[in-house]
Amino acid sequence: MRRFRARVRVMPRPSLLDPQGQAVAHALGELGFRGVAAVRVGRTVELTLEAESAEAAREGALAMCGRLLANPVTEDFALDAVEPA
Amino acid sequence: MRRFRARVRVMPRPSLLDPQGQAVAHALGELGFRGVAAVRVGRTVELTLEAESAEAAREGALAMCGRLLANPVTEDFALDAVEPA
Amino acid sequence: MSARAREGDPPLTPELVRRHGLTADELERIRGILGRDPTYVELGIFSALWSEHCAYKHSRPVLKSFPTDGPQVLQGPGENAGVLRLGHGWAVVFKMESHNHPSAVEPYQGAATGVGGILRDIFTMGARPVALLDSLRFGPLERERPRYLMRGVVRGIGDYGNCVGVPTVGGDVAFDDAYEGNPLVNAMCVGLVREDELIRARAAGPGNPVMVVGSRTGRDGIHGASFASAELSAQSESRRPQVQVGDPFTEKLLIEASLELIGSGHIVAIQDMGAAGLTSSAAEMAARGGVGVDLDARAVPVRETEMTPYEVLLSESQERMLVVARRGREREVEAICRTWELTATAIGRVTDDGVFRVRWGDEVVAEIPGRDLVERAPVYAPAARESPAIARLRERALPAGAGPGQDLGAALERLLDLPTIASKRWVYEQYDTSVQTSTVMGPGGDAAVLRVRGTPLGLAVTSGGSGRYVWLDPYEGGKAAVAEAARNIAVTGARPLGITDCLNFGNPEKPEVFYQFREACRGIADACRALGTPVTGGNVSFYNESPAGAVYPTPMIGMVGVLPDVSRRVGAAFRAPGDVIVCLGRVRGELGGSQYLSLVTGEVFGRPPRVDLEAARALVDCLVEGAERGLLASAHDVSEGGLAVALAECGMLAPEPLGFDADLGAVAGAPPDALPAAAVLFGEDQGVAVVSVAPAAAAELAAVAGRHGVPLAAIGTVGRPGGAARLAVGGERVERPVAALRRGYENGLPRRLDGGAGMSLAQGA
Amino acid sequence: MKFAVVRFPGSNCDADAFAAAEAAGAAATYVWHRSTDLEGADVVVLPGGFSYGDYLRAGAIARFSPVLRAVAAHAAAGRPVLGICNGFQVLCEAGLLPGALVRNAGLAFVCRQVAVRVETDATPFTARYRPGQVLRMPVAHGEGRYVADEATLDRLEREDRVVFRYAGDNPNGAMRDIAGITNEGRNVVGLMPHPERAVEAALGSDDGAAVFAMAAVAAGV
Ligand SMILES: Nc1ncnc2c1ncn2[C@@H]1O[C@H](COP(=O)(O)OP(=O)(O)O)[C@@H](O)[C@H]1O
Ligand SMILES: [Mg+2]
Repeated sequence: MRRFRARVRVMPRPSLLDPQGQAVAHALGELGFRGVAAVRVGRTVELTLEAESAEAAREGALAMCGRLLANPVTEDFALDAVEPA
Repeated sequence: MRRFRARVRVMPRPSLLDPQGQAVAHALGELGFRGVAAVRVGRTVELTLEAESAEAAREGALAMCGRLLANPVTEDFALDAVEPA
Repeated sequence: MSARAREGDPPLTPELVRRHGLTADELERIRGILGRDPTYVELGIFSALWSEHCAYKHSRPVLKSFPTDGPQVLQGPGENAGVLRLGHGWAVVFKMESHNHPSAVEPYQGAATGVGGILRDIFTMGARPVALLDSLRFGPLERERPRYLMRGVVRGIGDYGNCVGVPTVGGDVAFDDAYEGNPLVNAMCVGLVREDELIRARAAGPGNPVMVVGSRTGRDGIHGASFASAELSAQSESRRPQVQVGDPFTEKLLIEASLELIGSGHIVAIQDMGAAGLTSSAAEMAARGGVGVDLDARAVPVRETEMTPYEVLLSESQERMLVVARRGREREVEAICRTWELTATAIGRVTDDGVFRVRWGDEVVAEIPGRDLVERAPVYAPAARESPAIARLRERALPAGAGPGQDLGAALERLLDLPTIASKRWVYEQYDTSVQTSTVMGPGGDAAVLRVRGTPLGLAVTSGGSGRYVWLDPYEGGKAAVAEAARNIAVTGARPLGITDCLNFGNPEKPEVFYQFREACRGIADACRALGTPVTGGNVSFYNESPAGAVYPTPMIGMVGVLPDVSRRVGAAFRAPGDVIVCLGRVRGELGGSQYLSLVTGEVFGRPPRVDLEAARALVDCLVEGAERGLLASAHDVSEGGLAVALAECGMLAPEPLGFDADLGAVAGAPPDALPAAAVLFGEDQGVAVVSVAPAAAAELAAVAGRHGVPLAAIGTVGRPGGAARLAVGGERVERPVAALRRGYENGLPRRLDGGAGMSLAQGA
Repeated sequence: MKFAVVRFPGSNCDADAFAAAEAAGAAATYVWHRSTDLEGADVVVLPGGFSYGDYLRAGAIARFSPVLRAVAAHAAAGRPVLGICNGFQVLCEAGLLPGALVRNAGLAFVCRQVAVRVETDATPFTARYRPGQVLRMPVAHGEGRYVADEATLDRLEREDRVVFRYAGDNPNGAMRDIAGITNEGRNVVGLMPHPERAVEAALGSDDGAAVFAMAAVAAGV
């Protein structure tokens, strides 16, 4: 068994209003940042996994997204990285 | 001016308690996932920026992290990607 | 066996001693107790327990002057919380505490963990927490930092209280330059317990196991107690302890598990691990019980790797409890904890040698006579001297006629928009105020009222205090804080029972600060005596200073009261058109230190309102009897903003705002001695309430007031929904649609706080 | 008539729901989330609170509790299930009701009395109300904005499955002002407002009491 770190990104569906993203965009404007066209805020879940291989860790992480980490009604997910930890 | 998409990852400092990560780790265990050693939950902020260059976009995003996107007392941030949008 | 230094421990140098917040004299005292040099671990232990926060080095003698007795007192100061008898077999358990410094550094977590800590003080007594209150002070909202702090603090309090399911039903918020560098975050918790189910945190029974319950221990907040006992400065940035993160979910489980443990009979004592963590909880529990403890710090479940005994002993990780179980009942304790999905771990035993002994596996790392550790902490009697500059400000004359040709209507509008006076709806709508279904009167008026299920009783609760008055005149200000709390309780119809306090001051080693502290406490003590409300406990928070100076001396008073019949409670809002508006108490038009005065002059000066304690007591009695007889349709006391603001609030607070017509000539006095109009409208007299009564009840109320010797004047009538608020005094007239007043009052906070910069994503935006 | 009030770690309106059921003349029992036995209850209530701290997403973790299998079976048998606030969130996460509840549009927790219109009386929990009747009840939530795709929303409306709607003040930005919905079988109802906090005039409203007074309609079987 080896240790891996898997990084999952869960974002609100683009079709869904993201009031938090809007609030951040607005606040950035007030702070004087120019050129902020849009902001979306989602979640990052960093998993430390024991697995036989990177492939197994990746599969595990994807299964966790499907079951728990993302809500299929409102969110999309992506597995950004699987690295030895 | 061109458009870029910058992705910022903000995570709770490793030494701080992360009750959210703990709860997720516990839940994954109960769901029968084996080998989950640790979970940490943070944020992803996806910025769509107008900038002269990727370098300028990157600098802008980093400045935003320092001012607003991350809490310097409790969080670390990383800029994961800056791509043409 | 004697404690020995561990490999890698830093040597005992003067620098190390200083970094622990201990003086050379204190080190000598420690050597005297131990008969040798302390080990590094022992130095850490003394540092924590002898910090101002734990040992009350500078405040103990002063606090001794508080009245603490009364027939209603079941538990005075000295336990985790005070306890007063309510009747019908029930008792109320309550306490207030500060989390100012952690909140200045990290407002969200600082405030959240403050709530967590005060909750634990209540349920360790066997009481179920039924209400939270929060008293907050920030710099002006025109600036970004105070806005950021306020958003974070309110969200932190809300998220914690909402999650554990305890309604936050009251509090107060005020703003002033003096708090810009050092905000105040004081939280109060109120619980209910059957009198015969009270438990006290006293270790007993040599051989009984000591167990830790709840979260694992990390490196959070090491040295938090000594951090709380130093001024905030640029250096405190670097010395600042690791931020403590609250976990309200675990706290909720701890509440349930602790109450079940207490009810089970398997434990003899339980104490929360607050400031200075395992060290202070174990040492205090042992000292109270007159026993020793023998602990193995290595048995404590940890969250981080390679923690040292020093760190384990001083960690302030949240959501942990220390339990003394009955011998042989470890399994039962573990089982109860397990049903609540918590762990319980035995880490040592109670002993009969009176020694506070800590092991790390086979090594003994600390061995201190327990009683000396807690009771031989140094006590100081600092010098006290009034600041001449403040004395001059107090004596400075007010502008003649109370200010040059003001537009009084515009002044009323501006007062209602001041964040200190404006509606606090922005705050309390972020708090769950109705969970537990006992909130009979929530926030928005004066005190909140809860019902006590299964009895006819009502429980009234309030917290607050004016730092300005105390700054200008500490003795009068101290009296005023208690008198205002008592009025807030009494206008609901409840009888004040007792107080807890949170005394927020600057550095007591400065004579000007210690003077404020001593005099304010004298005022509090006198007022409590006169009002029959003993002090049952509280908290001292010194060193509330920033590079810009000390905060206003701000003793916050948390008071509880009881209504024999909750259905007789009285609200602040006018009820019915045609009701007679009555002013109770003598109006003196006191503008010194008032909001109006600083509005028109930009300064804080003058003599703050004086409190006639006998009159204050009479007013309380009169209000209580008026409510008992069912005479009062509404009652609201005068505080910031004076009579005009109080009347406007009575109109605006009705579900559908009600206009009114009031002529204050009757309370202004007759010419040539008549008070100036501005003084009558906006003076912050400490002893006045505005009530409304059905016309048929007016005569009986007058008789009641007469019997209590309370001056009474009928000043007007309640108008129609959406009508005009009309005020007349002398030749002056103010008239505004009550709906317009309400818009301004409701907008004061949102227009400054909603949207824009100063948000924090870390606090979920 | 017997109610089972499910308690998850972090539930905090369990006692309030229990009291409301008893006040309506029913018997009530608590069921711990690890249990799979509903003890013969006629009605199941998933109460409000913060199950598992609402960490990750409200209701996301609780929906995997063992008791949910029994609740799903109860629902599949056409028997009444009521999810209040966090309970509604759990039912959506579990797929027993469509859609999801996300962060309030105002980004802050909100607690206040709101007006809620009863849209249909064809559920066991609204049988005692008239459609169009407006009730006063408190809301108290941070993640109460009901969302679903347009097709789902249209279908809910078409099938008369929107049970409650905010009347005027929409406190969380819910799509189409939706405050509560029911499933196809009309026996599972979820709502964000708290009827159990509005069962006595002393608490500011007793408009919610009839939700628990389901006598005859009851078991629905
Ligand atoms: N921080 C707070 N948390 C909860 N309720 C608050 C807070 N601040 C003010 N309130 C409520 O708003 C109302 C008005 O507060 P305040 O003006 O301080 O009243 P008073 O002058 O009677 O003490 C009270 O009901 C109070 O409990
Ligand atoms: Mg008041």
